[in-house]
Order: sequence, then C-alpha cells, then structure tokens
Amino acid sequence: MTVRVLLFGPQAALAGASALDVTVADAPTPTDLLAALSTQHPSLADSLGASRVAVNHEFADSASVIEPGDEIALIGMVSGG
Amino acid sequence: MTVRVLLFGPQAALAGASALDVTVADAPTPTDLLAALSTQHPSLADSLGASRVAVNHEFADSASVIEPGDEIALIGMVSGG
Amino acid sequence: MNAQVTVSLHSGPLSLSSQQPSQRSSLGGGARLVFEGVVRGQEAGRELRALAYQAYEPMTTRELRRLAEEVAIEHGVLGVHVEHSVGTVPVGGVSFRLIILGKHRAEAIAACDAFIARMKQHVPLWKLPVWADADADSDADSDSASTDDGRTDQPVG
Amino acid sequence: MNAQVTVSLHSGPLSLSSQQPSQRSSLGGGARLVFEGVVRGQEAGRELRALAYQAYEPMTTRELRRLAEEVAIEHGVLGVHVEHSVGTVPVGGVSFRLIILGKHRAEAIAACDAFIARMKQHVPLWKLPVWADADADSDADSDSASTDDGRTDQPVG
Repeated sequence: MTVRVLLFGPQAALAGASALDVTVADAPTPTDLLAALSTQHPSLADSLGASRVAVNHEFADSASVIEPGDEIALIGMVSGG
Repeated sequence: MTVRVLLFGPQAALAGASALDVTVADAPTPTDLLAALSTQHPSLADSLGASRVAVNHEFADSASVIEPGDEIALIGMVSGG
Repeated sequence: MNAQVTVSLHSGPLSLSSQQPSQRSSLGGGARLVFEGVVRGQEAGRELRALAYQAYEPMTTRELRRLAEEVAIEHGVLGVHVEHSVGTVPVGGVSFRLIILGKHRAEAIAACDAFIARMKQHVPLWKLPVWADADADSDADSDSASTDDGRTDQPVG
Repeated sequence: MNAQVTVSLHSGPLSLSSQQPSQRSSLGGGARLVFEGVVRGQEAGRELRALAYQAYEPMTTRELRRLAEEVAIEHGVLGVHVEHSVGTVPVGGVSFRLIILGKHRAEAIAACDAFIARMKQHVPLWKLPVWADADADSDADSDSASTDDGRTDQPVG
C-alpha cells in the first residue's frame, strides 16, 4: 500500500516537501514505515532515529498497525520554545 | 565597654526590642559579642548560631575588632522573598 | 489536588498582556514563575530576522496539555499555563511563555525545567530560521506554506 | 561579559508594571525568567492577613546587588533584576520579584535558584507574620515600629 506521511520543520526542509508517499507492505507498523522512509527518502535517513510516528494525531507505539485512511505524521527534530 | 546591637525581624520579636546593650571587654570581636549576647540576653541564645554580625553595614569576620562608635547589627533569621 | 492547566497557541509573537495576573491570588500560591523564550538575533553565528514556528494541530495543543498535566502532578504545582507562537516571530519577540504557580520555589522551578526539557523532546512544535540575508535561503518560507496548520501561514506584524 | 544588574526596594506590594519588558530585546537574551513571591494566606495552619518585611538599609540593597553580580558571573547570565518589598504586603500581594535574562534556559533557571537560596540565607531581609486574628499577637506591629529603616513604618494600601 501507499502511505502519505506529513512532514514538518527541518524534516520538511530536508525532504523539500511537506508530505511524502511511501510504499510499504499492507498493514505496516510504524517501524516498517520508518524503514521504508529511510530507503525511499535517503535525505531523511539521518533524522529518523529520533523520530516518532503519529497516527491520527496520537503517538503510535512501534507494534501498532497502520490502516488505510489513517493520517500519518512524522514527528522528529522538534524544537518548541 | 557597652555595645549597642541592632535587632531585626524575629530576633527583635524574641528580645522584645529593636536594639540591646551588651557589656563586653574593650576591643571585642564579633565572636566575643555573640558570646556576651547569649549570656546577657538568653532569649536570643538559640538563634545566635546562625547569626552574623554586621559592623558599619558590612558583614564582619570573626577576628575583626569592634571600635567605639561602630554601628553593630545582628543579622540572623533572615527570610527574604 | 487538581492543578489548573491552560494551553494556547497564538499567531505571531506573544503579547505582554497575557500573563494572567488575575489567576495569581485566587490560587493562593507562594511562587509564581514565568519563563519566556525570546527570539535571538543570531543562530550559529548567522544573523536572523525571525523564527518561523510550526505546529500540527490539534495534536500540538493536546500534547502540550498532556505534558502540563503530567508535570503538574509530578511536581505538585497549582497551575501550569502555556502559550506558544505559531508562524513568524521576529527577533526580540516572545515565542513561548510558561507560567507555573506553586506553593514554593523549589517545585515551581523543577516543574518549569521539566516541562521545557520534555517539550523540546516530544511535543510537535518546530522552528525554522528566517535569515536576515534571506535571499540565499528560503527554507522557512517554502516550508511554512506547506504545513496543514493554517495559522502558520499568517504573516505577523 | 558585564551583566546588567538592578536592585530596588519598594514600600508595600510590588506593582505589576515594573517587569521591565523594555530591557528584553536590547539584551538579546533567549530566556527571560521572572520569579515572583506571593504572600500566602496561611502560615503553619494559621490565617495570615499580611507579612511585614524589614530591611536594614543601605546594607540590604548592597548585599542584594553583590549577590546579583555574583550569581550573574557564576551562571553567565545577561541581566539580574531584583525588586523586594519593605513594610506590609497583604495576602495575595507580590513581595519579591527576580528577573533573570540569559541566553539559555538552563543558566537562567540555575541563576534564579541560586539567587533565592542565598538571599534567604545571607541577605538582611526579614519577615514577620501579621495574623488575621491580630489581637492575640502584635509582634509584627510592635517590631515594625522599631526598625531604623523608615520605609518599613509606612502603611501600605
């Protein structure tokens, strides 16, 4: 399946886009998604270790399953304040 | 000699006075003064361990000598804030 | 004890007037701590014009509130009030304000420190530099237009 | 680096307006921390009406300034501004305000903590309770009349 991933801040700048499409096997976990992002979008690879995946505006644990239609966001390189 | 000692806050309340006279040998040090205060004004005794003596508005070290005419203040039980 | 928690995001720099003094005496606290983040004129030796902040609403507000409640309970403080900018905050402007009300200084300071440290690690908030020599680097501009949080697109005077 | 230091004593509760926002951007600091001490309504379970603060001038101001300069150097902060009340501050009033300007949060918080801890140990400032049931205990009244710091004798509205 194809998952659209929202990007913010420095990661959006690195990717040159505020959203990216990633191709993954069906029913991917956040771990699967991060691995696919790293391979398919190498500009983000270095920043993914400290990134978390949000599913429908909640941080998702690494074993949860992403469903079609979920809103997926990459939450990394945060810097509030 | 007689030394007039200014008191503040809780120590003034304990002594029931904002200044006390203390009789000491001539050329007393702050240590001599605290010892005399403890004996001559027992209501202050418990509070003197954490008190310092100011001579002419400066904290005095324990070996300095108090001269006639110096302004002497007992600085203890402070509680700013 | 139920701490009072408020969280708000504001477009552009925070105003001076929002320090909520009226909540002061009603909470009976002995210590009131206000932390403000002010945009500095330089970053890594290069002149800044502003910082552009991004949020991801409603997740950002929800995570800020969750963090405020968590810190309030951990440190036993009476109130935690959070204000954060989205969009452009020029140099000298206040982008973040945290107000802690507590009975004593120690817990207010500890709560302030804990809140900020965790916010910088976990809360979906981002900043991008807007350089004074901005022709050479328009990252922040191109990026702020791309967020799905409409407020970050508003120009701020 | 020369830190900017100001110290002032004020009769009665501190006003809201003295938070010196104008000094904010000129110092270029990234972190502005304001600590305020608010008079609580109780002490040791007994109802308070106010606290009566005493200073011993000019020593008090001099020691506050010395402490502010010492803390500014130790923690590398850009500004330390101290305001303290003398005389009567009713419950809910602000008796103490400390403003720290620093480049980063960590040093501003550390400087704030260090300043207050040392002030409470070393600076000639005293407080006495004015109980709500004041007939039974007029310590504070009798004492405030006895200081040689004239400002502590002024009634404050």
